[in-house]
Amino acid sequence: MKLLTAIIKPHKLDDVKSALESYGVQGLTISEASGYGRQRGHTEVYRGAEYTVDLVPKVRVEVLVDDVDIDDIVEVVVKSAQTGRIGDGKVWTQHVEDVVRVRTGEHGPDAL
Amino acid sequence: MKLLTAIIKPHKLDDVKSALESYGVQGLTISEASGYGRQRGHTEVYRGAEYTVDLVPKVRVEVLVDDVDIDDIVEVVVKSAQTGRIGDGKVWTQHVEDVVRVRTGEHGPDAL
Amino acid sequence: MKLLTAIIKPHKLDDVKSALESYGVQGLTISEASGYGRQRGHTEVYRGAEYTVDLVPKVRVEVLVDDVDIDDIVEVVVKSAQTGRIGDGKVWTQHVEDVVRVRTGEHGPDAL
Amino acid sequence: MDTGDTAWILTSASFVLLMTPGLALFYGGMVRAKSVLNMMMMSFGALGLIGVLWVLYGYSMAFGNDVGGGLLGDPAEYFGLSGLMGEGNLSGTLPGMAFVGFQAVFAILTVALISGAIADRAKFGAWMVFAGVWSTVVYFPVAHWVFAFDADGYVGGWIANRLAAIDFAGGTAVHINAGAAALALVLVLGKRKGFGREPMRPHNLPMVMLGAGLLWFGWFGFNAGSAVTSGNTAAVAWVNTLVATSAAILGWLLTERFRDGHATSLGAASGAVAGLVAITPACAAVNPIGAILIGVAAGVLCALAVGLKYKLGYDDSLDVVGVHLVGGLWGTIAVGFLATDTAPNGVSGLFYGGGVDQLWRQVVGALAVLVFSFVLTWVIGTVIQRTVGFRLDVEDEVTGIDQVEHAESGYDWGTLGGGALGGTARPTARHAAPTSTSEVSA
Amino acid sequence: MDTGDTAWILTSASFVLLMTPGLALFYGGMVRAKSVLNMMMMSFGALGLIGVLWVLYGYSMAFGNDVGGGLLGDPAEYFGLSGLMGEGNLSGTLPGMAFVGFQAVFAILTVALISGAIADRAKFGAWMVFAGVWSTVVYFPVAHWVFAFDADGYVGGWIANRLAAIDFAGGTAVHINAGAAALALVLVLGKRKGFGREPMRPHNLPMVMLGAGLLWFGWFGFNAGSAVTSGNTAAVAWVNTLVATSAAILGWLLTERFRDGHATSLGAASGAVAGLVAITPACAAVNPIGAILIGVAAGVLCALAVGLKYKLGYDDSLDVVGVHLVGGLWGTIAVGFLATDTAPNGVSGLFYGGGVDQLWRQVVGALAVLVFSFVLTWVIGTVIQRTVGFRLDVEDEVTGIDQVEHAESGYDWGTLGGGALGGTARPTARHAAPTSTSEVSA
Amino acid sequence: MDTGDTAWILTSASFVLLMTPGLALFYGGMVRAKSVLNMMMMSFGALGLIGVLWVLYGYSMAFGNDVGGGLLGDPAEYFGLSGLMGEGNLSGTLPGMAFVGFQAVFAILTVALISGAIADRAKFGAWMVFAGVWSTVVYFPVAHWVFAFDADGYVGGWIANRLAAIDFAGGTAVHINAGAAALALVLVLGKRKGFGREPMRPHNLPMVMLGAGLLWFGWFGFNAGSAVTSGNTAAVAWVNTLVATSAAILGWLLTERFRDGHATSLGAASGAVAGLVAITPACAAVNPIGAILIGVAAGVLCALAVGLKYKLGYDDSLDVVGVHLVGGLWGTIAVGFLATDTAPNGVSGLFYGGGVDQLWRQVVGALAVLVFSFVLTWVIGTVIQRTVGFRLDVEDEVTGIDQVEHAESGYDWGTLGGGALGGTARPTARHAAPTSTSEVSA
Ligand SMILES: Nc1ncnc2c1ncn2[C@@H]1O[C@H](COP(=O)(O)OP(=O)(O)O)[C@@H](O)[C@H]1O
Ligand SMILES: Nc1ncnc2c1ncn2[C@@H]1O[C@H](COP(=O)(O)OP(=O)(O)O)[C@@H](O)[C@H]1O
Ligand SMILES: Nc1ncnc2c1ncn2[C@@H]1O[C@H](COP(=O)(O)OP(=O)(O)O)[C@@H](O)[C@H]1O
Repeated sequence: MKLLTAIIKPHKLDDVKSALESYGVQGLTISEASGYGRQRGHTEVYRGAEYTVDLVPKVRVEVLVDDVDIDDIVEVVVKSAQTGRIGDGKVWTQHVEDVVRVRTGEHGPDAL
Repeated sequence: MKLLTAIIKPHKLDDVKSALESYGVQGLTISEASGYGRQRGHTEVYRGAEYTVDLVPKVRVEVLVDDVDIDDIVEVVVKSAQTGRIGDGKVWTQHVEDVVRVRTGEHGPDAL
Repeated sequence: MKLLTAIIKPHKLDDVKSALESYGVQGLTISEASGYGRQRGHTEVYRGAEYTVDLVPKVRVEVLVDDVDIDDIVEVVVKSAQTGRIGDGKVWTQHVEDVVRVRTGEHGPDAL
Repeated sequence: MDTGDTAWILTSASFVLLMTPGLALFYGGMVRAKSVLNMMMMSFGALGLIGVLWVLYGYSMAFGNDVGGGLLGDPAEYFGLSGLMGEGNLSGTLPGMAFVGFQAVFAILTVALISGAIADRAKFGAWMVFAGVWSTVVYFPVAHWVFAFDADGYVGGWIANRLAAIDFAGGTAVHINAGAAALALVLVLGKRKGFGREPMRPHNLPMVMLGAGLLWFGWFGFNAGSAVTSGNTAAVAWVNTLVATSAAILGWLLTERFRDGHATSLGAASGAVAGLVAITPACAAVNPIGAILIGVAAGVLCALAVGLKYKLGYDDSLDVVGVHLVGGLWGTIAVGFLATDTAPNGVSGLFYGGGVDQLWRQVVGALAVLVFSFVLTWVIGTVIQRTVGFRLDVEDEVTGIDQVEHAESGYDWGTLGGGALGGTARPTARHAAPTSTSEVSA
Repeated sequence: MDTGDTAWILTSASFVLLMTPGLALFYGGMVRAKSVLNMMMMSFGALGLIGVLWVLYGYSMAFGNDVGGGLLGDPAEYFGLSGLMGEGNLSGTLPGMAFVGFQAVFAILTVALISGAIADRAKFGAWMVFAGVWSTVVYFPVAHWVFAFDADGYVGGWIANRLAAIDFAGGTAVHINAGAAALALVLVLGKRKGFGREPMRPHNLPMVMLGAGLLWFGWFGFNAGSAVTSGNTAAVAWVNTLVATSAAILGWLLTERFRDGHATSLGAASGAVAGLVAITPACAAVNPIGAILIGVAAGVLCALAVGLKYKLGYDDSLDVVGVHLVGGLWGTIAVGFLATDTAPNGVSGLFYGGGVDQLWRQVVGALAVLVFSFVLTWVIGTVIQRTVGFRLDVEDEVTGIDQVEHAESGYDWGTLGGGALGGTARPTARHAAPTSTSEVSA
Repeated sequence: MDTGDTAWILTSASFVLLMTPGLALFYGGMVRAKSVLNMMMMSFGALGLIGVLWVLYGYSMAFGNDVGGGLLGDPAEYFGLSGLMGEGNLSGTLPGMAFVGFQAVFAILTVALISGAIADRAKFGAWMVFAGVWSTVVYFPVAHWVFAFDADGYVGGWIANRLAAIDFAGGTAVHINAGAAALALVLVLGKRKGFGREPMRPHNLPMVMLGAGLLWFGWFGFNAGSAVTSGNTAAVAWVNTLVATSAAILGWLLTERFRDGHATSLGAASGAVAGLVAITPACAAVNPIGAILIGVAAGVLCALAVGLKYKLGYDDSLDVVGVHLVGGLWGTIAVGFLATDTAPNGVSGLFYGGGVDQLWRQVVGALAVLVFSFVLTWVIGTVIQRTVGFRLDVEDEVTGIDQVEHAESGYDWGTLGGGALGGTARPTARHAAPTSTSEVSA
């Protein structure tokens, strides 16, 4: 099995979720993140003192998938998260040795 | 070494922590997450407009463990996080190439 | 490619960011975490009832790097995050099969 | 001069001043976290601008001697209020300046009320221009129509004196006026990106409830203070303001319970405001049972009315139309039915044997203000939009208006949980500390 | 009628109205984030329901002419308050309606006070039923006992007139009453899941402190307003209310400092409330030094008393018993010791040479209200629990009462940090926007 | 005794009491989340301590008969206020205790104002010692100088009577005094770790705006209440307090807009406070146009002044110097220019033909208080720092003063988003529930 991790723009989350759902992915895990990269942050001013906020809000999406699906699913995520502008984020894949569904104790692909 | 990642129900965190402590795990890292899966979210109503909240609060637990312990520890986490109801979450394991303890610079199993 | 994950003390984030930037790392992803380990938490008291807060605020830093740079970068992170006191955190590395830049669809090292 | 009356009006004026920050909280809690500051700033901007305009010429336009047909007070008469400071200068039993102050805060609040309709998407500079023009062209004249009563050697406004519609504390001048303006402005500015599709739930409901609490508190000054004396009329208005609001909370919550299955806190806060709006024109014209009826109906009506925007497709973001226009119309017209001559106003409505005489006056007054405000606001809004631009860039709207227009974030919880939420920040440039100064930690 | 007295009482009534939203914040900040709205809604529900009941028959039950032994006012006498609007209808030097309004907000607050004991676990509908029944069966009669003073051709309550216990502003009628009811209700509803084991720390302490600040502010109306005139008695009550509260903050903080090693902000807020409770019955009976003693002792006593629930195992969630029952008892009984005839009440307690005469009256009054309230509340609570059900399902309690009972979330910071916290939301179904309407972004 | 005057002063005193919690919110929202509670506790600590000291000897030191050269009132004269409760004991047209109460809340607020300068880094116990000593040694005497007016058989303070500087409501006694003390204390305590380098942006700006709203509201009591009667003077002060504040908001926002490109909500809140500070001494001496000028200039001046600390390298954390010292100086001196004899104070300044007579009096009064306060505060602060220690350990400062000094966290949003933020917590030790008690879930 594989783990796909995507760092995307927050307002694309809904699109990514729908695209994955259409593809047939049944579950995913989401968390908040902040990104630092080519996309610049912004400046804030408090009583005349400027603050550079150099982190940009991002969302992390993690999906466990079967080996055979991984390429398709990377494609689906990349497509649905794309705006074409700097800061769209990264998607990466890693090998997973085992997955367990906590509720049932099932292991491997059945646990997805 | 291995990295165990568990997505669990927030109110099971204390149980998982205690179980791991009893087993002898000395450290772990926790973060907030939101899950999307078989477990449905809920509906909210604001001035008559309904909102479907389709993400469910979850907690992510990460534990770095020695290769020999990994199967036992997966077992410990799954057991202690189980309620038997939909949404109990996933546990997965991955290979880790190296671990360093920042304080001392120790590498490998000594760093755990 | 490799994924470096570091769990560090929040107030060292700026130092780590600067050090990575100096080394030439162009992007990274940050998120909030809570740690449990040798570093003890603290005690709070509400109307005379004591609460043990056993999790300590931490920051997670994730960096995708090219295979050749990984050892140097681990070194850079560990150095810049170090205070020498308990709770400095962990750094670990994992193999990554593929990385995609969402904006362009580029794969592999070009996507970093 | 009566010290007791003065004490009550100065107190009431202070209460009403607090309503605008209260409104800022009520509105601010209802928007998303990324636009809370802009929402509050529209109220604070009104506090800044309208306070000054009122002193310069606003009071004079509203309460100066009529310069034509009950339509406008003489703008020059009290310019700068210089002449009103003398000991002997009375307004009834009050020092003249006490009445000036009391009416000032009405003007501020009315402008601020409008802002709820255009959450998340109005350029701040354009809003300030709008606020200044609107108060001058719409509010000050309407206040003259409704609040300026004829006296010896003094001619006031047409609604108060010629038409003799009853609007004790501003159902027409404040709520219908602001509600109609809100509707016009929403049509000019258009909908927010994602309206009706994307999540736009309130980000901080305790803040909404706090705002509602402060509004209710302040409203006692608004309504009971409108007696401009401290006596029976004020006391009756006070009790009616209490009980109509209570009843409206019940009305809104029951409507929700039956329709949606849940009584909500946003419903309780909204119901309270709906009841307060509706009792405003009527609080000295009805008895407590009448107040209960006005309140409970206001709760039900407004709870139903806030859904209209989805059906009709206009983005009245925080329901200024649904609550203030609908509630204001209901309260104003209800006087025609429920007024009783045992109440301080001494007029009987349809249900108390007074026939339709008062009813048609109420309807005419309400419609006149509605149409006047709607048309002029549409013109003002359109001119601003076509010239300096009123609506924010859509990209900026998505990013968040607080960041774009005010260069601030509402909240930073970061240091609690790790410091990274929303980005780290460091002071730079202009005000950076001299680097050579060492830290002292004695 | 005196305009100054009227101004002060209308002001005071407004202050006291604000106490209930203040209480909602004070309580709301102390619970976990997942139940903040329900906590506040118990107060807002009381604001809705009790306001209406007071107008309908509550005032009459409390202040109608006695219908038997000083136990109850005639419920029909002032039904709907219709007859009280006349100019000449006075209550002392006040318009009759001013007194009606002032007393209304006491009734609301007393009911709301109880809710702190049953945080996180009471069905909202059942709470509303309870609020209505309890105010009718318990509060209105007790208010008659304590607050209705005999006058020419008018017979009032037994505690005020026959027993002649001193309760200037409601130590018995409000605080002992609510505190005893809280204890009974806690026994009926049982403990929250995880009580004493799981973390239930306050989710928003600045909100608690804001609530305490608003309560203190409002309490000046509560106590000094209870003079029902604007003069020396009110002024003395004002100063005593200030200084007892100050002293109680110190008392609570010092207790914490010695016992726990830290003076806390929750302690300061709690100490303030404890002091306010304790000085309530005594504020016109003691001198400022007496007020300091009552305050500092209230701070110490209540700081110790809030720990009792862990020892005895009852889940009085926000310490209504520990603060209001204990503080109310202490303040009521302290009058028996510290009253001085140089204070407006003109009675001497034990320490000022008055012997035990006043002391036993205080004790009897306090116990009578305590027992009456405890027993009746237990019966009412049990009947509701056995019929419609009072306690929330335990699963729902774990999920969070806001979500289950009110279908809302208190906060959504999401859009700041990434948008996903707690889930994305989108408007659906009933009120979905017409899909064909295009977005305007002029 | 006049009931109307009494009503207004009791109301005003209540308003001013609310200013201290308002200030706690204003300041609390500006610091980082990890020190919000300590920031608020410095205000609540003052509420506790100074209230008690005022009753014991503070009032007597300020308003007792002069014991030498207009420098100090007799501390023993009214010790404990025992003798002031009698019906006949009047202060002008007020019951004596009403004036005592009104002045008490000034003393509390002044001490609390100082705390903004030393955010995040002062030991709480040391702060409490400082508060007690400072009020005794600095505030009570200065209040005597400025607020105690000579009367038949009574000698007051030198600034009020000998110098005859105009300080209607405390520009010198409160704002210059607190501002100068803040500067001295900042020099004693030194800078926070990371000042000028690390992010220290406000963690909760809606809370700051709420605080500003409550301050403005309360300030009507502060300024218009200082008339100590309910009449024309109060009404003029009220209107001037409104319009100067409005103008100052505009002044600050325009300064920001031109300098930084954005008008901010922190700017609006700060501008309001700057205007309130500046109009405080002048509110009964100028006409509304003068008030507008004072306000707009205060907004501009203070917006510029808050940057000084970065240039000069002192860490006046929340700009007590930039707002209160600068604003207080400006307002006090502006009286010398803008006072007009048509205003209640009846004095003409330089611009109204009065020459420099009033101007030099204003300057001398302002400087006298500034120097006195600065020097004594520096001494008091240094002694505390050298003995018990004033400054927090730097490690603890980084961890967060709330956790270290108060053993609390301001917020716990955890249960919403997953429960882990900042750590799980469970009740332990001393108050742990008896483990054998089973949970009831009826
Ligand atoms: N080397 C990296 N390791 C981990 N995360 C990265 C890395 N580079 C970029 N990111 C993440 O991807 C986001 C987008 O990257 P950025 O450089 O801004 O734009 P783009 O990917 O479009 O070139 C960043 O905000 C960050 O969260
Ligand atoms: N394919 C997946 N990839 C990543 N996380 C998943 C995946 N499927 C489920 N999850 C996580 O596991 C949680 C529980 O899954 P769910 O389908 O609701 O219940 P169950 O695991 O009991 O069948 C989800 O909320 C989500 O956080
Ligand atoms: N086995 C582990 N798995 C995952 N995270 C760990 C593990 N051990 C420690 N950590 C993380 O590292 C942090 C520091 O560990 P700690 O034991 O407190 O100090 P140190 O690393 O200096 O010995 C912890 O707070 C936790 O976030």
